[in-house]
Amino acid sequence: MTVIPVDELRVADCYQCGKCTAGCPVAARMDRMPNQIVRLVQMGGFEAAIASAAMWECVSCQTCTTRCPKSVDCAGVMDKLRALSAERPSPEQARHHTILFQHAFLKNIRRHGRLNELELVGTFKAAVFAKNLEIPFLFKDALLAPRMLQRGKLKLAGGSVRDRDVVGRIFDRCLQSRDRQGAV
Amino acid sequence: MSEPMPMSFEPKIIAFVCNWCTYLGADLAGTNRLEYPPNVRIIRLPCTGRIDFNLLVKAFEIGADAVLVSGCHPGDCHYTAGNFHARRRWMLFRSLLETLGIETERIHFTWISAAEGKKFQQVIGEITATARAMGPYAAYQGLSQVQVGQASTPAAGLQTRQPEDAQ
Amino acid sequence: MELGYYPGCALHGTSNDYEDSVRACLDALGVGLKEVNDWICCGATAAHSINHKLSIALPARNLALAEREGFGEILAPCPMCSMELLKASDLVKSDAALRQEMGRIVELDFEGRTSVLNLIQVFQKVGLDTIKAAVKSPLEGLKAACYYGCLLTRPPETLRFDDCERPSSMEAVIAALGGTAVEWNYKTECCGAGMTLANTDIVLDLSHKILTNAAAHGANCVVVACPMCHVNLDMKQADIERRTAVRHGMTIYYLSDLVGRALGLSDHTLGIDRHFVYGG
Amino acid sequence: MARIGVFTCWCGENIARTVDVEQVSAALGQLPGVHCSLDYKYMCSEPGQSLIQEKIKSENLDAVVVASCSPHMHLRTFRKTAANAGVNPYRVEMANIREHCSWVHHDRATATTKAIDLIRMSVAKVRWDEPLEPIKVPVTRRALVVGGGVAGIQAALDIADGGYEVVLVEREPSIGGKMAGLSETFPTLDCSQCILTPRMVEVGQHPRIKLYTYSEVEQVEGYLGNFTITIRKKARYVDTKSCTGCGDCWNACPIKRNPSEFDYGLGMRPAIYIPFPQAVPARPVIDKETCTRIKKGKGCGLCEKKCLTHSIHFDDQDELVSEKVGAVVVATGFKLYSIGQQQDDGATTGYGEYGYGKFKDVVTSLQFERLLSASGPTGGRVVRPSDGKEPKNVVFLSCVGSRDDAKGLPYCSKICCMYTAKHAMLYKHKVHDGQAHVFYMDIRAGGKNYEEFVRRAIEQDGARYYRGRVSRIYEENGKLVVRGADTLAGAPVTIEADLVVLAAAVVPATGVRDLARKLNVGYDQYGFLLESHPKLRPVETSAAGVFICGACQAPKDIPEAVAQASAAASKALIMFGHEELTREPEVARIDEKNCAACFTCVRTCPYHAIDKAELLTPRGVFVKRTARVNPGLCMGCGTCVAVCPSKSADLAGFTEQEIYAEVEALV
Repeated sequence: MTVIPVDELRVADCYQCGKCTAGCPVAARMDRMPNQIVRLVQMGGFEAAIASAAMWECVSCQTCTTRCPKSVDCAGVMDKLRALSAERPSPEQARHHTILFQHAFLKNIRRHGRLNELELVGTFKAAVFAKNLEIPFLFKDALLAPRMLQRGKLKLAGGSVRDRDVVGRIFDRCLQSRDRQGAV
Repeated sequence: MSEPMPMSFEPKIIAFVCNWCTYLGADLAGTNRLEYPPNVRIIRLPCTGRIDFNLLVKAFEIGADAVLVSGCHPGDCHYTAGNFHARRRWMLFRSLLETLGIETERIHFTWISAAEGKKFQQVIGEITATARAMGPYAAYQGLSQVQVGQASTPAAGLQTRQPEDAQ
Repeated sequence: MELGYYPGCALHGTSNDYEDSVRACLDALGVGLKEVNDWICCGATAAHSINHKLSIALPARNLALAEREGFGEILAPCPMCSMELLKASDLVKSDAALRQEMGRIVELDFEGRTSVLNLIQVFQKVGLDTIKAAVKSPLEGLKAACYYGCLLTRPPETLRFDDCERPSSMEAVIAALGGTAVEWNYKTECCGAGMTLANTDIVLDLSHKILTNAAAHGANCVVVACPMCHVNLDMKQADIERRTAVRHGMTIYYLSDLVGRALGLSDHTLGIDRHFVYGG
Repeated sequence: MARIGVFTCWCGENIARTVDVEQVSAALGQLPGVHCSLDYKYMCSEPGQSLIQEKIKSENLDAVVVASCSPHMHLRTFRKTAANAGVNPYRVEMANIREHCSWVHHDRATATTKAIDLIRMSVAKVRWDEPLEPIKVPVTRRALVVGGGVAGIQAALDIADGGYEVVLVEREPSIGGKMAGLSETFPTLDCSQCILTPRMVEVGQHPRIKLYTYSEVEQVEGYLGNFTITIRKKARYVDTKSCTGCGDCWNACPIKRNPSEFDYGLGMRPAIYIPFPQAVPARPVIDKETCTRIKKGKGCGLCEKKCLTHSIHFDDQDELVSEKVGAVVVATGFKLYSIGQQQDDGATTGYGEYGYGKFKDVVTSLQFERLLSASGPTGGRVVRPSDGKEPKNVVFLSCVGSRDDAKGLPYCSKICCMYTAKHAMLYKHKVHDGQAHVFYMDIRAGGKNYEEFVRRAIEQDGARYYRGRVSRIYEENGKLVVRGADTLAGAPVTIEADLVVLAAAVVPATGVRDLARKLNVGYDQYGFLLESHPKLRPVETSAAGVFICGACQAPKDIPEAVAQASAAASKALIMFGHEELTREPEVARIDEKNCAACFTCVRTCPYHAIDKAELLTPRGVFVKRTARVNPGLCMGCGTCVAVCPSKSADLAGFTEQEIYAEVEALV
């Protein structure tokens, strides 16, 4: 059974008042409410929690954590769940835009040390297309790009770090515990 | 009286406890049948604030290997502040005891409430273990005899810890 | 006054207008910025979503670099960056073992001596009275809705900045510039932040609400101190219109834009003319 | 040489199973001074006790050691036993060979050895035990009651009706407390004032109650049975004796618009005012902060001109009066946690997200009581403070500040669930087409007819209960947008409300900590006063002769507060039932000839029981200065003994001699 370290998130203290759900800007879009996710984790129902798509809707705005009367780090729980599922992407989650984006993002900074946005957009859209064959999505921001270029807001070659290899090494050291380096 | 020296060393521990928290904590340990080493002898005082630290010196004189001072938790003192007075005086007293050559590591301070039978059990367990590890407190053993003008032989010192001695 | 400067990826990319604005107006205030040499990305949401250790290591590397260059304080105009930097700095300060581990991982030992400032804090350091005195053209007629979003104040125990429920530090700056700040309700609501590309619909809905509320309370512009907020509120207005059939036409300023303007700098210098919604 | 008897108890099998009691009593028989050493199955039983008494007589013993259970269990018992047989009860010691020995060890040999050690210690001590006599202190049969809320009123009336004088001190201009401001009371919905005001009038007219309103306890001296209380009568600027309460003055006052304390700022009052029509005493007071005449020292004075009885004196000053009492009842009550503002203790400001103090139509539960009350600023019409419109949707939030470690207090305020149900109900009764919404975490309705009452609010008056907290409240075009959650349905809930009522947490009244310090009464981290035993001594405190009742001890509803008040009163009455009081004689004493008069003990004594005094010859010639213990005040903690550099202080029952003997017994 999956176990994620949740002590420092104080999940055990949750008494289900629902203030996290009440304040969540995207709760309405979630298949399970934040308080329900915390409850699942509290009772060890990690599988069910990861199976939910709630964490992919979460915008990490920290409102839940900030207002929690028991100082439960609800946003932290969402992070943990994302991290966990990132380690073993199920087909559905692999197709999830957010995770595709985040992997593309990390790949990108791993390569350059800093973000190369144009390349990010490219890789990300390609990934989404490959996984989901969403043609419209592919061109969603296509209209945006030229206007960005014309405003000098897109650099075709992003600046990158001189000592670039160090970034790669940092990544390896952090991920070595995990066998999911492929993911990034 | 002429007992052979025992193989295993059993430390003698004297506990000065307050009547309202730690003594009741020890009672609770009893009611809950929480077993702990039999080395401790409890002296009941109204409050740890009552403890004159010469008492500790005395305890070592008569052959104690470790001493426990335990009262109510901060803020819970039956007499509002006695436990703090004890703590504060202990700070001043420590150095004095050290100059007296007393190994202050042999003196333990804790706070045990009337509800903490379990904690009492643990504390006594730990203190006994440390005392065993530290070995007999030769430096002060049998001093009392010396004062009453007797020869202080190691045996005399050790005998104070022999059960038969009582009879 | 000279400060260390951690621009972060956004300011070197899409939000280069923010960087120009920050540099220009701080220069005008006599605050020199020295870029942290060879800084790397802070990892943003992606890192702490996917690997906890990485989410500490990336900012830790930057803290180490800054410390090596002897910066006591660094400005991170992007709240995401400053939050990540602060979080990492708190962690390594409180946990020596972790600090050593991080030293090993990022190949640079450090104490965590460098403290991190956001843009508003820099203005506060300069002093609002000083700024007030330096104002050349007061911002009359400006009705600003100050928008803090999430990461300027949340999580409070990490940011330790302003009141996370009723923040007022930007309003104070606006007042110093002779403008007025409107009372409104979405100061600290989220705009969708990192979801800009991944989950565009969320962003459009949330940003739409924010712009609507600002307008409803009589604001003629929204002031931000965050590149992501700016992207979502400014760049996405066309998409919002396409999705909701509401045209907001709301100008979105960086706080530094307005300070710069009041100090008499041109829109071009401040990069304001590069905003998507630009009424001049 | 003492003649000691040692009595070892088997406690059935409890001791005998692990301790060889015969061996023990045999061993102790050997000790010098021990004239008889016996063991018996049950020492505490009737035959056991008479066995002790027989031996005391036959062996003519003058000291007794009982080796059995904890002294907390039976020391009293055996002291009585010995006393009845002519042994001074304070020459009885117990060795705890059950809780501290037979129950915690299994090896019979070691347990037996330890038992012997423990009893030897007691024998060594009892040898030195001095005969002691209980201390007798005279008692002033007169009580002070602090706080004139429903609890204070009840306590005062009970004691007075019991035949003793009562001094009732109330900080506000009138008695009545929080209850006087309530609309109707759960679960019966009888009108709060209708049931309280008659009691208030009784207090005002009672021949044995001396009422000090607009006054505070300044200083407390003395001890159990003999307190001297200094009371500060704050300048009222009105002579309550000559004043008839006609009202000409407050009608004349031009400074009309000051927020009324009684209406929690929802209503206005003049600078000279009575808090509410049924006030007791029905006499006005001048608020010196707002009265122009008092502020400037000249001008206005319209009230003075209008007053036919010349009862208004602008030069009035605070006055200190002193009262002697034997017992004190503290009934200082509660106040609400101040939402979104600094608390008394400087703690959390809490709940910026609810916009209290920013949005006029977000009110506290006590403010809502005033909106519901027939005597309230709106005459009982429920309206929005902002625009006077009738609210059609009212949202009630429970647990605002309660059960919230992060922003408020971890404890449950206990009364909110009930009064919130009442609010929802009363609102529905007044606004028939209105809808009440309640956000709650749990409904705590333990109490006679309480659960039924809550159900009525839901089933008959259609209050909508959502199980969840609210995250944020903000104003949007005249409505209050309430963002909450329904955790049972598993969905966020947004309600556009016209009025929001916050059930703020119950916290102790301002200044209670200072009062507690004056009285040597303990208090917890929140400022609630500490009872000396949560179950068996619920209204007594660590300070002898000081009793507590009502919400100053913990959040409480009216029935509980009243019951506790009567309990406190009865404790005072029990004291007054005696000519003099006896106290345990185990108190400190000073060897006054030896005392170096450094007065360290005076400074360290937690009960201020040691005074600086002068040692005089029988002829009254000054010999030297010395510390002197007041046995009436001393609680016997012994701190003075430990701090005394000249070893002049000692503690009866635990003397240096006795304790050292105990230790030395372990050689």
